[in-house]
Amino acid sequence: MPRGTIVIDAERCKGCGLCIAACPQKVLAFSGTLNASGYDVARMENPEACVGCTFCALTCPDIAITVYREKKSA
Amino acid sequence: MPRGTIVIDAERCKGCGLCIAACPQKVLAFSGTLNASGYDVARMENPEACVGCTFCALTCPDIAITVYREKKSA
Amino acid sequence: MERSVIIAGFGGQGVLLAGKILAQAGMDHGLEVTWLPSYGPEMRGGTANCTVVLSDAPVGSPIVDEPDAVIVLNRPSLDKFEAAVAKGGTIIVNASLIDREVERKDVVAHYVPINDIALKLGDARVVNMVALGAYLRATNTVPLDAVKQAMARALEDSGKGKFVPMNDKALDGGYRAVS
Amino acid sequence: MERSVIIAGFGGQGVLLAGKILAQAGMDHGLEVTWLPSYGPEMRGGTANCTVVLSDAPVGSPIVDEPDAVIVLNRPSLDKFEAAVAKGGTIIVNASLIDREVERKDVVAHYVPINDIALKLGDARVVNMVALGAYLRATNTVPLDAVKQAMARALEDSGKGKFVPMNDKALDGGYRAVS
Amino acid sequence: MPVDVARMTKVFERPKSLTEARYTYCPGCHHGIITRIIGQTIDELGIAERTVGIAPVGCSVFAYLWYRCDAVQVAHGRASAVATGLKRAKPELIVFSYQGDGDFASIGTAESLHAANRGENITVIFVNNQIYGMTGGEMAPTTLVHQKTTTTPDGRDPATCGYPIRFSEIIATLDAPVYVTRQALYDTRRIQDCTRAVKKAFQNQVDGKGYSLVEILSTCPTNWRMSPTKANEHVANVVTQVFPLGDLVDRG
Amino acid sequence: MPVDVARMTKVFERPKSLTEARYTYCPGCHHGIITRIIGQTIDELGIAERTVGIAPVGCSVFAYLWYRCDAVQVAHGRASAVATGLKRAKPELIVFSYQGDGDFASIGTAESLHAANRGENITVIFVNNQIYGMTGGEMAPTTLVHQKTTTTPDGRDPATCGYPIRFSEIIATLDAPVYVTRQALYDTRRIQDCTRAVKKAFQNQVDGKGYSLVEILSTCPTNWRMSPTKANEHVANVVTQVFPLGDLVDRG
Amino acid sequence: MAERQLLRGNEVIAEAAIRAGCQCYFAYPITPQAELLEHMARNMPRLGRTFIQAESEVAAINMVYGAASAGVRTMTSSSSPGISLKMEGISYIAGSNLPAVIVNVVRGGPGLGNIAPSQCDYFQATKGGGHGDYHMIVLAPSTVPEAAVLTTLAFDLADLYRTPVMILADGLLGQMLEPVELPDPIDPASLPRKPWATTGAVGRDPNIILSFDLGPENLKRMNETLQTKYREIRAREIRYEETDVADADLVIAAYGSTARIAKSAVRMARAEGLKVGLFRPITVWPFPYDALRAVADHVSTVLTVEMSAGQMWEDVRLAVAERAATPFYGEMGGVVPTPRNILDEVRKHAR
Amino acid sequence: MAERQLLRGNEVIAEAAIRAGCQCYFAYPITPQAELLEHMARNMPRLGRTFIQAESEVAAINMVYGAASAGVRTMTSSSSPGISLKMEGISYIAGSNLPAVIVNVVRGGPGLGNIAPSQCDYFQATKGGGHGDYHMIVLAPSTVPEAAVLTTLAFDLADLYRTPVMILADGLLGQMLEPVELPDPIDPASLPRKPWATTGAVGRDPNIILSFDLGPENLKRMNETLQTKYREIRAREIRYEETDVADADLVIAAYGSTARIAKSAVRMARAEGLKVGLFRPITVWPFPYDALRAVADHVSTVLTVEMSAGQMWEDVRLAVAERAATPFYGEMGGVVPTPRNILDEVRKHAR
Ligand SMILES: Cc1ncc(C[n+]2csc(CCOP(=O)(O)OP(=O)(O)O)c2C)c(N)n1
Ligand SMILES: Cc1ncc(C[n+]2csc(CCOP(=O)(O)OP(=O)(O)O)c2C)c(N)n1
Ligand code: SF4
Ligand code: SF4
Ligand code: SF4
Ligand code: SF4
Ligand code: SF4
Ligand code: SF4
Ligand SMILES: [Mg+2]
Ligand SMILES: [Mg+2]
Repeated sequence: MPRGTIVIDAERCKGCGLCIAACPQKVLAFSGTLNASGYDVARMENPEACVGCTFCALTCPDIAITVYREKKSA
Repeated sequence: MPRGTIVIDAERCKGCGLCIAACPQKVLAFSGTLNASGYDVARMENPEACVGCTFCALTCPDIAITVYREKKSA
Repeated sequence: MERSVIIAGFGGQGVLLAGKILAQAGMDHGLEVTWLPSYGPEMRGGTANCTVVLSDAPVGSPIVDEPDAVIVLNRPSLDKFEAAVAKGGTIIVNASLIDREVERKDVVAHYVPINDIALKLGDARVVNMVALGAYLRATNTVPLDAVKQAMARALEDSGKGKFVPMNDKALDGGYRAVS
Repeated sequence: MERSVIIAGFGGQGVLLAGKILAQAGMDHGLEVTWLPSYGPEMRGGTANCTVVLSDAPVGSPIVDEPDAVIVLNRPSLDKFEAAVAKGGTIIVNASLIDREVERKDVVAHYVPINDIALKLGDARVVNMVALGAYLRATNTVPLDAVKQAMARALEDSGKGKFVPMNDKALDGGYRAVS
Repeated sequence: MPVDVARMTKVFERPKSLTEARYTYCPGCHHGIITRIIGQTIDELGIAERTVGIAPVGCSVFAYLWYRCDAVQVAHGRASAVATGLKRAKPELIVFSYQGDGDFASIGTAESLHAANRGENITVIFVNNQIYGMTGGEMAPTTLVHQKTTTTPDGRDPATCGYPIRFSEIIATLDAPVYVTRQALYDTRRIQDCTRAVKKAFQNQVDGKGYSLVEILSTCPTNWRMSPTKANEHVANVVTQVFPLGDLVDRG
Repeated sequence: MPVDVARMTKVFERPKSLTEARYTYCPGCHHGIITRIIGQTIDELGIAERTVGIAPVGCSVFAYLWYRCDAVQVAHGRASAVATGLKRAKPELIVFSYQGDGDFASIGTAESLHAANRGENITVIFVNNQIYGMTGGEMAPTTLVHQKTTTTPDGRDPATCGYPIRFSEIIATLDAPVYVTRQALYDTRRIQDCTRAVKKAFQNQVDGKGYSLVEILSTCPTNWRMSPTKANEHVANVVTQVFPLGDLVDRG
Repeated sequence: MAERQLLRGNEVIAEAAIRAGCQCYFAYPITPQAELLEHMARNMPRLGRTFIQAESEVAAINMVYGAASAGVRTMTSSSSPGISLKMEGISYIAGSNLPAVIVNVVRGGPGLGNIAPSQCDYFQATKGGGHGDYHMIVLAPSTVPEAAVLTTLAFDLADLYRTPVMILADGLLGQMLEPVELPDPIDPASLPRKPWATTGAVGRDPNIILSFDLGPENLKRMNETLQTKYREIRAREIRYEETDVADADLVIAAYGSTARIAKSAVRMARAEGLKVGLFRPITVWPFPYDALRAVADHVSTVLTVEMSAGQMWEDVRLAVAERAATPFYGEMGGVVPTPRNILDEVRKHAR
Repeated sequence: MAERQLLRGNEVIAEAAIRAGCQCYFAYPITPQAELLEHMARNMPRLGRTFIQAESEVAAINMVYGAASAGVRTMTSSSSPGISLKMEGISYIAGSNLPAVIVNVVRGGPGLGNIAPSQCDYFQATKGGGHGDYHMIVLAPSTVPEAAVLTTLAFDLADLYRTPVMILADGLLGQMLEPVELPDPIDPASLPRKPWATTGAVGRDPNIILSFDLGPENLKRMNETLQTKYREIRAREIRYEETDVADADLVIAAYGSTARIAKSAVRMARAEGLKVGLFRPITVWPFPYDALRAVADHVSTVLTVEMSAGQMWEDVRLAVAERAATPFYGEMGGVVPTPRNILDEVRKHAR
């Protein structure tokens, strides 16, 4: 089970790729599928590597990313 | 014979007194006579003390002063 | 005789350039022309369209209520301009992206798979020339050759001469797609 | 009944203040009044004048073509305003500084050695009140006492209350100087 | 391998002080990050109900759409003057102006400088992307030497167009400002630093301390004709050489 | 004891580049000294026939009357912009602007700063008398803290009006200017220093070097309500504490 | 009953603004309105209100924009060149439906001109010197007491219609002293609330102040709302004064200072037996077209007198539409017509 | 014979200015005139001429003041809000008798408005948006080729009368492409000398450029000189175009882009048998009052069509003076009337 995960709002994503560059775990990549606005949306390519560090979300200009982390006391 | 002298254009003088303060030789003073514009004009009180240093003229805002100096090779 | 066409699509589909090339070709062909862009309220990434008027007399209004033809490269453009076309006018529909038919019966619709043709040629960016080719065949407004020359000059002037052959093929592809 | 007076002189002679005090006295006395300054084209050190109109009806123009009186404290002012005074009007001439007579025969001129009176009182700055006193005696526009009160209030309001007695004497001195 | 987020802790989400409206910014444009940082700051300080934002003319002309707070859209360059009027009228409000480099450092030079000099108790966010984004990529006062723009087609020539202006350094010559800082967003660390700076700039106002200016080196991938990641590198390697990061004034 | 000046050498007289017109300045006002220094400089450099002076609005609005050279009277604050237009149109001309502190550092903030930043090859004489002389003594951007003016009747309160702006320090943050200096005139030595500075500022332009700014701490006996000699002492003892004298930039 | 005081026009406008509840005043010095600024500098701070000497007229009008957005009564003042610099800001204020009062103590123009009285900014004030289809309500006081009354009115109308209101004075009115009873001070807290103002979005949706919409159809709607407001103002707020008009054969049309001078000329003309009257617009925008047209229907001549090359004259001719002769007499450059000058003109045209 | 090129209105104005010998251009970016600025940025430097992107519109107009003083042909351009910021500067240029060309590519207003075509700055352009009794010559091109011709004319008239000349365009004209033959370039050195310019006092008395005189009588004289110049311009420079007016019963009055659209409407109306013509002022200042009055004498209706709330309409009504009906049709906010819209209005009023 990964330590963290993210949810990308595909309709908000503009395919800028900044999250991909920002992720220290190399979790993210372009999906190759276009959203309604015609942008190539980012997605988790290695979800198991995600540590929930929020770097991708801090970087995303369009606030398309929500980040979750494993509950500490679980 | 003084080493220098000055000529004050009384109609240009505004009686500001700056030349009086500037003269290192204390040559100048207010004359007590008003010009056509009503200003108390400066004049040489101790003309013999004038060294022609031009300080008064440098200071005069209204360029009322012309300075002469003894000819060097005379 | 005055002919007018509105070319409409997404911002990146090159509709403004297609209109300019048509206008240039018209002028080279001895016609009076006007080209007028219109931007939607969106800053960027919005829809774009332009109006080209070609005439043998000086053009009055560069804005037209009832264009003789419209070229619609996406669905919103069809929705917006279908009603405007003059009776008996022409609609070039980008069938690759538009999933509905023209409802009006008093116009001539040509369904051209513009994106598919462009992709088959190997360059999605030439959809505008495919569309223009189709329009030329459907309306005969100016000769295809005049448009090819205008296109070649436009690309060369902006340092994109190497794309001329591809766009040439695109014009042909569109032209052939209308029967 | 409308009365008007122009008070004119060098910038430093206090003509504007004299006019204000007259206007204030007029108002206190129940009249309608206006006071209007006029500055020459010079920035500073130039001539100044003001026009005071006193009336028992609302004042129309605060500018007057033919003042009933002028008070001239220097020669240029006499030169400028002599012609303007209404027929039968009054001219108060500062004889201390003005070395000519009034040429018009259809006005009443009073030659008052205003600066001399002021200097005799010990303060050159009160020329304006001397002049005003003379004017009041010559024209009877408002009572001397009303003016004295207005003067006292004006000086007190601007923190110069200690000068009231001197200015009081000046008004009297001017008043007495006109026969 | 779907993860059940319901069993996890949400550690990052859209700030409450922001609306759901989508930005009109281009892909990868830092204007979006800055907006998010401001929203987060308003959340953290709990001041949304007394904040008034000032939207300039520029790519951020629609800024009033992004925040759940009152807002005023103003004339090009005059945001600091409008902020002055607003804040003086209602000192209990928290007033921030959001200004591009053309807005703040060119047409608004006088208003920017004098609001700072009066020490207005406001927060100014100055977005330095070295370009006029909205009008299509003209030279900004901050455009780098030799940078190509539509009005410097051969690159900014200092002989005719002068050099990039360091406006924060100018503001730092004044006695009144309490906090003047230059930040960037080209990597996560800078984003975190910038977030702290923005918060401090708002906190200063809440505490009644006076004028705070946060200059943020931003990107314009569209007019720079660079990919968003390339633009980030450009800020890190080139822009910060001309506009060094860090606090210039901290009288807090 | 009349001296026969005919037998003596004239060592000081009215500069040839000045007309005979009398100044409209108040007694003891330094504007007159500055005018004389400029006239002398024009004489010494022999440039009267190619000089164009720019007169601002302010007590020096009549400046065009004093010089025997072409001149343009311009809108309040815009002298540096007008100088830019003139100089670019005819680079062979020697263009100087003469600007008060209200003109240069308040309403003209943007024009002053950006002309300097472009490194326009002009000479700017910036007369800092800490007051709006012409309009009757309102606060200037350079007015000292606690100084009384008609618009700060209880003295300039930095809490609401900010602090005196040191505009030369602002210009000194820019890369283009070749010469930025602050001078005074309160005694003979300062007058001589200032004369040298003005000459250098003109010489730089003649040599095509670029933008030179001479800020001159001036007096306004009338609105300061001081005698001219008292005003000089005030500059020497008080004003120079806030506005230190000397060269700030010298890239000549 | 208020005390009668002898006060200067500029001071009266300032003091009347304070008494009308003006909470924020922003301006840049310029002659001939210095005393207005000075009065505010002396009095606003001690009332705990805002006085800022702005860095420029551009800054001042934008500070007004900010204070108006926050819902307080606010004012700026200047004279001709300074007013020109406010044109963009005024257009924004109008476009954003903000209430604000702007005082122009007009001086001789164009350019630097001089500091003497003039009426040469009438077009700028009434036709919209700034860009776009906007108008200000423009009130033209003729006497110092009226300046007080119209200043109060200016704030009320600004709030009522959410619009900029200009007080169009001139150097004469600004500089002269006249007895005046100042209005009683209003407690700003007692003024109606402004629910649209940006005072913090507590328990309501955010308020947004703006003057734009990139969509033409939307901006058209915004403009139509403006035009509807202007129609309302035209219907309800036109003010003018008629003197001796009923039996007149020649009517002088004049506003502001010129009108009071013309009043003296009317008196002089009547004394000579000439049937002369005076038509004085108090609101120069909206201009009293209908009222003047009605006058034109029963006179032979409408003589316009202005301190300008003939600006209100255009509105007079629009109103009269050739129903009567419309000669013009104007002075320029700071020259003020005297009653006799006007009388001379009247004699040329009167029967 | 020059080559026919398909060019954008904005570029054509820029290129025509260059060919007319414009040596110095100063401007600040704004939509929808960006291409004008860009064309100048690309081309002026390589000709050894001056292009400066000014720090603001205020700076730009004052740079123009400086360059005009030095005697070179000079221009600035902007769009509505930016033009408002130039009002003080334009008043100075007029007051100082300096030649300069100012281009306004009008957009939707007021305030920030939008970037779509509009004609809502007519009052500002024609009545004097700045302070004082001044006017600009205002040329309103209707087509791109005419924009070229009128740009050349603008420089010539500016020099001839030593006056600011405005080219009043709009977003439509600025953005559209149309075939145009550009005029031949003029060698600036071949232009007549300007003995009044401040080019260095060599062998003559100093030249002084100014717009003020503190003495009212003197400033009055300066104003009278201005007014004399304006009378001359009115007498000699009025330009307009009449289309199908001779037998018309209804005439449309329209200028600029709207006029060319109206021309299409006239054609459509004629096709329906309606006797419709078009009266198009080319100089909107001076306005062709007499010519339009002559038209009004033989038609029943003069229908004004504008992209504004009705600004030129005032001049039309002044000219017509109730000789004919004067209905109005306007669009606002960037909405452009189509030929059909205009035809609909025509049908309402035509017989
Ligand atoms: C008075 C005025 N001048 C010019 C403009 C046009 N304009 C709009 S935004 C802008 C510049 C935008 O650049 P910047 O402030 O750097 O913001 P960015 O778009 O880069 O974020 C300009 C020149 C305007 N709206 N108003
Ligand atoms: C646009 C404009 N605003 C204001 C004024 C009024 N004005 C004339 S000079 C001046 C200030 C003068 O002060 P400064 O520049 O310091 O010069 P000084 O008189 O002190 O030498 C002002 C505000 C004006 N003429 N034009
Ligand atoms: S939360 Fe961290 S690890 Fe997970 S995807 Fe985002 S950046 Fe990568
Ligand atoms: S940073 Fe945001 S917008 Fe950019 S690719 Fe990632 S999710 Fe999409
Ligand atoms: S020249 Fe020197 S010594 Fe002579 S009066 Fe002047 S200052 Fe004094
Ligand atoms: S310095 Fe000049 S003006 Fe002043 S008192 Fe001396 S001579 Fe007169
Ligand atoms: S143009 Fe530049 S600054 Fe504007 S939104 Fe696009 S990337 Fe951002
Ligand atoms: S007012 Fe002051 S600055 Fe102006 S001339 Fe007088 S002393 Fe000099
Ligand atoms: Mg920018
Ligand atoms: Mg000063």
